[in-house]
Amino acid sequence: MLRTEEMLLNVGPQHPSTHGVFRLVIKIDGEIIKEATPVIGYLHRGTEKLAENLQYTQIIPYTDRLDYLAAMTNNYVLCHAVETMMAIEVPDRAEYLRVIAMELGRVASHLVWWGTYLLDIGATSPFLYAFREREMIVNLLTELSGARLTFNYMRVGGVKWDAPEGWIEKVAEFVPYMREQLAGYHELVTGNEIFVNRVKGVGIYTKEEALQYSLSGANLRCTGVKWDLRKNEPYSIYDRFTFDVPTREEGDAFSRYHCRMEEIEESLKILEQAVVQFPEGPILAKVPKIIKVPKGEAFVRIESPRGEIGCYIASEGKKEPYRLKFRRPSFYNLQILPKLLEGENMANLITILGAIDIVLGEVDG
Amino acid sequence: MTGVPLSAYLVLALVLFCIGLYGALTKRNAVIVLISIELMLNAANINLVAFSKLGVTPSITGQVFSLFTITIAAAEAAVGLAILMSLYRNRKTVNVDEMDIMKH
Amino acid sequence: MMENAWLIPIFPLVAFLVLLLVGGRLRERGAYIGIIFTLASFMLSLLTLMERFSAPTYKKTLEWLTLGGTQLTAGFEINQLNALMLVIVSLVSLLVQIYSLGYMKGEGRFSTFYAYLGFFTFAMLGLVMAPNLVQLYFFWELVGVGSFLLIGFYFYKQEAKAAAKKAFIMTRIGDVGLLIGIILLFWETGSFEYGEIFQAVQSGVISDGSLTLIAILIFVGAVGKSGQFPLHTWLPDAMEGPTPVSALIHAATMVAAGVYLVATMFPLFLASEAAMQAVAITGGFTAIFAASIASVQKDVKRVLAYSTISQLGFMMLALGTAGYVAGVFHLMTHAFFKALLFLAAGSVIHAIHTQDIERMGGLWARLKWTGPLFLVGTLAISGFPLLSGFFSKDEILMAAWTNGNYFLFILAVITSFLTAFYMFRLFFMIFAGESRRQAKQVKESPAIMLLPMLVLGVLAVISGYIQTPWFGTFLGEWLVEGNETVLGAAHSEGPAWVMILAVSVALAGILLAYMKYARTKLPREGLVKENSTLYRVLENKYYMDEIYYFTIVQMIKGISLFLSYMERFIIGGLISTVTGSIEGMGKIGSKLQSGQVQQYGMIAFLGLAVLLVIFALTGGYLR
Amino acid sequence: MSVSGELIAFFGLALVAILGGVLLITLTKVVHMVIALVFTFLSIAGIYLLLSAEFVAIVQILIYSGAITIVMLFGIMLTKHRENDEPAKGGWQRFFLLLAIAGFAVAVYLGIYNLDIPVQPTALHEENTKQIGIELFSKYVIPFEVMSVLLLVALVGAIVLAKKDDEEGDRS
Amino acid sequence: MIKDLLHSAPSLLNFGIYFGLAVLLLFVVLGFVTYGILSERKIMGFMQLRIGPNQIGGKWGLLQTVADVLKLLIKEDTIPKKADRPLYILAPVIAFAPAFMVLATLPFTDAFQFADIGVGLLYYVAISGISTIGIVTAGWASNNKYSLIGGMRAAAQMISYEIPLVMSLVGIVLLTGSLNLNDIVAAQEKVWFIFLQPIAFIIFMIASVAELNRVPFDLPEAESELVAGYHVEYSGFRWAFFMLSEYVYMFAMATLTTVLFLGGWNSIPFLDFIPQAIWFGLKFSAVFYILVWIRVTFPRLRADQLMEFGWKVLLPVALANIFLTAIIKEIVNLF
Amino acid sequence: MLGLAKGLSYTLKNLTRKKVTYDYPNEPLPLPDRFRGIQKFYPEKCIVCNQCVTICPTDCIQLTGKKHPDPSKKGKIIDTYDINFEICILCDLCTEVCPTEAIVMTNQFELAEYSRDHLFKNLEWLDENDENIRKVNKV
Repeated sequence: MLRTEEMLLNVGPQHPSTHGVFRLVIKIDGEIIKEATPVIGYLHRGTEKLAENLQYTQIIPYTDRLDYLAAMTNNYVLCHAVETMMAIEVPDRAEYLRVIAMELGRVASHLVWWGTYLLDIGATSPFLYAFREREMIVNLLTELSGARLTFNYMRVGGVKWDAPEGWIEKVAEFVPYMREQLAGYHELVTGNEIFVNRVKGVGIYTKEEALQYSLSGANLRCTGVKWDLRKNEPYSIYDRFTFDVPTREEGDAFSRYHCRMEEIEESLKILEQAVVQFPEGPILAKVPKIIKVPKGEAFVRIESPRGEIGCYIASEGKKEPYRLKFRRPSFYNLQILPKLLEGENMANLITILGAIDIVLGEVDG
Repeated sequence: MTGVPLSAYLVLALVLFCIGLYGALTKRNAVIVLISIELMLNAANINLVAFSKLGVTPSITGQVFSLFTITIAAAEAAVGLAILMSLYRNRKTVNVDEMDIMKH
Repeated sequence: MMENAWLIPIFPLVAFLVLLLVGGRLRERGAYIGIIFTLASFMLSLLTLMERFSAPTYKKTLEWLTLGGTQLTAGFEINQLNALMLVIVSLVSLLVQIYSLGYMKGEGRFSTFYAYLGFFTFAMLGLVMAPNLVQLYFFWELVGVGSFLLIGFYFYKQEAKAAAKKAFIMTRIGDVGLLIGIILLFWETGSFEYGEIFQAVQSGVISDGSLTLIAILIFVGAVGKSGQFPLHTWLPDAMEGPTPVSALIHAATMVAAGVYLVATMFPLFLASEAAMQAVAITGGFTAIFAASIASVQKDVKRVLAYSTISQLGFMMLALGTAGYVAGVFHLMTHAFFKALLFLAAGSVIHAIHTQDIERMGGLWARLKWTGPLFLVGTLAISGFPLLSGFFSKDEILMAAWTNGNYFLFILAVITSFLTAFYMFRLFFMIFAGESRRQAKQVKESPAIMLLPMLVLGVLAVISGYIQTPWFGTFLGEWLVEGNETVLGAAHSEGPAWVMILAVSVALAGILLAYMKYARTKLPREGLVKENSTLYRVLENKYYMDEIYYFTIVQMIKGISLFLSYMERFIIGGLISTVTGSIEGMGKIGSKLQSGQVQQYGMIAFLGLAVLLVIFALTGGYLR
Repeated sequence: MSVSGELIAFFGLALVAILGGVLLITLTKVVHMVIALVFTFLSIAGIYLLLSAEFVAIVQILIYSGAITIVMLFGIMLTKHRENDEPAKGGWQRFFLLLAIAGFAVAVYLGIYNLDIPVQPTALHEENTKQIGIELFSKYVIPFEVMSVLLLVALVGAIVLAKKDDEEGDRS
Repeated sequence: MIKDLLHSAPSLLNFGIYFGLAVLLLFVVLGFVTYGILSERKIMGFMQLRIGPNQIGGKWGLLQTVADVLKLLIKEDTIPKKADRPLYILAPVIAFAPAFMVLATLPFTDAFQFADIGVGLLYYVAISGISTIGIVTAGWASNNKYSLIGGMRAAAQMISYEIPLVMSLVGIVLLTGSLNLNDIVAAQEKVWFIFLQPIAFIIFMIASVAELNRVPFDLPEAESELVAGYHVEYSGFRWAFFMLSEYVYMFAMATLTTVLFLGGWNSIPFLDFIPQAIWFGLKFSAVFYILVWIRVTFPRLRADQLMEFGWKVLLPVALANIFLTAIIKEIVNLF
Repeated sequence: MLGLAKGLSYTLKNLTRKKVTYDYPNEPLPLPDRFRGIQKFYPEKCIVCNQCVTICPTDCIQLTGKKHPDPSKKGKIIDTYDINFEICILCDLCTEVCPTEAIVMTNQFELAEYSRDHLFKNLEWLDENDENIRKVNKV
């Protein structure tokens, strides 16, 4: 293309494709991006600071709002951290409920990513198809927890509600249905030449770069690193299920796409097994009414749909944590963006940004 | 058939030609100079087409030649603009009065 | 088949083009393309030769340019000489290409090498088939280009680069002579066609003086290409090229082009006694001159190179003494055994990675195939009885004797002796005695390299039998068929002792070499003391390069220096005065130039408007 | 000369054409000038229609408004510069130029003034395109081919000119 | 009827009739645009498992577009302070006027056509090119970086795809021997050109979608990249003008496709008792439906891929089609 | 081209499928029993224990109690009870801690108002809001 003067372009904070209030200042020369500077913080709510003045139970609804597409995982990581420090044994039934909820959340989160990513690329329909299935998951989780997005479902030592009657059966029915729809998605999108042309070979990084930038989740696995905390450091009851960790070698946007789509299938496998193994029993361990975490500190990490989410608690033995810190995967995943964008075509900006799969609530914390 | 006389077309062409000439010789912006030249070519084209119908021996030849002129105009625009772009890159200006490398 | 003979050079050309286009992708497989096309070329040549035995000369031309009354043509001709040459060239080229498969293994620019070989073969075949001088000259130069590329194949080596340049420039000097000769010939006869030229020569249209001049000029071209004294220095240097290239270019083809040229133009030379004399003397001198150098050289390829020069001198000598058949015959046999020697030398080099014969020795046991083959070649070149070299050399000696030029005859005999001596010196240094080097890793070359050598070895033995005093002079009769009056007898009859002399001289040379280098009975430096003046002179090749440097190069430098001062002070001063004044005037004028097109346009238009108004007012078109 | 539809159309179109030209000279913003000239080009196409040259008219629109103007606008937008274009030349220079143009116009006008060529009936409007096509591919086939070569050369030249500097820029 | 009017002397009556017909066409087109948009939304809704508009105008949302238009008309007309005011105002008009001008030559039935000019096909192409100026002007005048990029992209895209569009039609012109749309329709009385020129049809469909700036070629207004492209600053009725011109072009392009490839008003054999207008309507609707269908399904191309596709794929294929057609025509002529 | 054709056939298949959207304003959304909508408050059950105020993560509940009018009864009764729905996140913790289930969740989720002031709900409003209360909490 012809070259023009360098031009400064503000993408966002109000732009349809930044999925939230994310601002990207890019310097473009013609259609080529010379430099990209992400500006974040528009959605900063100070969760970690707020938590220092809240009891542990009160923090749980706040975690819902970090990664609002997979709130169950966030709930879990906090509870898991507290349970680790207090050495609480969580009942089996509660763990199964947690896992089912988290995996449903993972599927829902990937569905939203799939729909919005295709929307970014210009296809309108996938968004609606994805939301059709997500709606079913959301309904399931609403029946379980009472909210569509901000579940506030888990408690230290267990979960808030037991599964309602017939719920487990509904989940069992959902799994084959979702498989069928997934095949339809592949039919609609995966083989589409326009789509493949747009994402293949775009936004490539190597295994080493991915590790250096501390990427996690599908963003890491797309470079061929077989790293999934559910397998590598099994927490909860994940060691009771057989499932795969899908990886790809290319490290481009298309490989990330494939990883996520296959992760949906793996989650469905876990759901299938969890529904069969679902035990009877209590849903809450014996936990004091006012939770006081013993003095000390702990860091736990689990696999969220977007990568490794970690929770660090430093406690002085009071009702409130002395310091609470979340390792938010979207925030770390976003760091590689300026590097990926440099020298790229303008039109690839959205493709690359979308493939990283950020949630601004989590980035800004 | 009482139509518009030939001289009317010729006068129109003359006026447009003069305007184009004035523009080409006084405007500073190279794009405008270029487009003024296009206007002059157009004026000449009017003459060609007018004579093709109202000339001494009417024939289609005038129209054919006006087509040639238009083709040349298109080529001129493309090349002219390309020169302009490369000049602009080197000298950061599109003003013709600053384009005097030939002087040195 | 002869009407399709034009395909013969086309095959290598196609190979060249194909390799040029897709060679990078084919890599080593590119060689097979070259080989297959050359094989096709060879088969066709063979068929053509077969047919030529029974059919008359075939000639086909197309006119491509008419200049005034002259028509330039392009085409091809198949006569006895070039039918034979076609087979020799394509055969040697084919064998060399097969050989190179092994020799060049691991070379990065494999396909490039084969492309160059194809190109060279194309040029050489084209040269041979040319029916007129223009075409001949065209291919002559292409051959030069091909050899330039091949010699300089290892262009990253400083010596190779220099050698390629040297070869190109030296041969160019000769080419200029040839070009002038051709032009003069055209001037005199009005034609480039061989036939017409020979007719004109025989009808005596051309004066003797200019005929001699033309013949000598053409011979200068041959001197350049064939590495005759004094333009021989490029040939030893050209050994920087890959050994197969040496075998192809410097044994069988390119250097033979000069001989071929003289042979083709033989009727022209015959018409001028002086030219014949010049050819013969140059040849004779070169033969002994080069042979003496070869006796002391230590680089195996250089020895062979000087040997080639010497043998070419032999051929020239034969031609110059009216031994047309002898010259061509020796050209053929020499092509085979010299190619064999080069390939065998290459095989040795390949085995022990050095070219210095002082560091070789005792290889006989290790190189089970190369050794005997090398011996065959050595025997052949030395004129050992019943091998091809014996017959052809004998023919030359006969020719010289019959011609009555006894001085040249003696030169030739001495050269024969020297040839036998230095060749066996080489042979014994390499194969006899003790290993002067840790020869553990010495390995016989692969079969792909041995096979071409074997073919050549067989040919070196048997090819002489087509022209022997005993079994008939088939070659000679066939060559001169239809042209007996011009080309002379099919076989020179001479006294029997000539042959005996030749054999005994050769045997003496072998014996001497055996004593000195194999048995070490005689001191090695017996013949010529290692630190004697003569040795040094010989070792430094009679200081030819230095002579050239001090005479020609320095002279040119001097002249250039003088001219450059002339240029700088006299002409330069003149010019700067002129330019200065113009510049001064221009500076005044440039004040008017603003560099702005619009202003120019405005002024021009103002002028037009004024003119138009004046024209209108004075009633131009208004009436 | 009675007032006919053709005459009205002519005057209307001529007015727009000249107006566009005048705007080209008087406006200050470069983009405005180009847009003004679009109208001139369009009305010239109309004039062609009046002269029963419908193919030329369509080509005029296609090339001038559709291609050249867009290319010019591209040129303006790709080269950042002052939006306004104040005249370059000094007052006296422009005065002389105006004088010369006026002289030129008068001189030519005098030539045109009494030009009286009898109008002959023509068949130009019938299958105009076909006529042009026949003429173009029989009588003028060589100029036509030359023209195609010219266009190709212009194309290649334009691309080379517009691209060359990139490499230089990379080197420096 | 209309043809006679066109060739009769200018009189006030004739002018009146002509004007009346023009207004009629305007309303037909506006009616189409109104219900075209509605049907597009409905089809898209159905394909996406939604119902689409269903609030205003009964269950089918028949008055939805009317309401939208009314809302746009009474919306505040904002002009950015830094915009180039005269051009900002002029741009929608330049973009919009040619959209209606092209309708003049399109033959809907053999009686209902306004101007039967000899170069009808070229006329369409030429006039539609003027819209590009409007779009570039709009992009520039808005003084917004997104709209400038959108405008430039639009211009590049529309110029680039105009070439394969025209080239694909040369085959038809070769077969018909005329640029006149009536002649082209008449030539399809027996066989539609979609069967004789399938390659040209595919190229034409692709290029026309690109000319219409619709998915998958909607880069000039790609909302996920350029927010809304060249009309990002426009609102109210000026924005409506752009939308209107876009849909009028869609109407015109669907008509042109019908005329060029689907035999216009020609009926299929044995069904010629059905009126021409209905045949035309049916074919037209089919083309329209395909355009919507494509929009629902495909993602968007990238700018450089778009250019590459146009120049490196469509254009050569179109040229090859011309050669093929010419050769076949010559061969057929031989026998 | 095959991929494109597959996509086209997929959308075409969906053209006639059953639609999945709700006809929302005309028909109420089917919501599960546990749905967390705007709270309902039973003033008579409240014992003014202040637990809900303590547990609320956003401090959106304010209450005051007064002496029981019947002096024979001990404890307090509720006087004012306000929830600020500008900041309430409907986390359900208040109902969880309430020992008497005086505050419960409903299925009512339509909170849109024209003024922020209207989002400030007082005791009366919360008392009247008694549609779609969870079955388990139904009195």
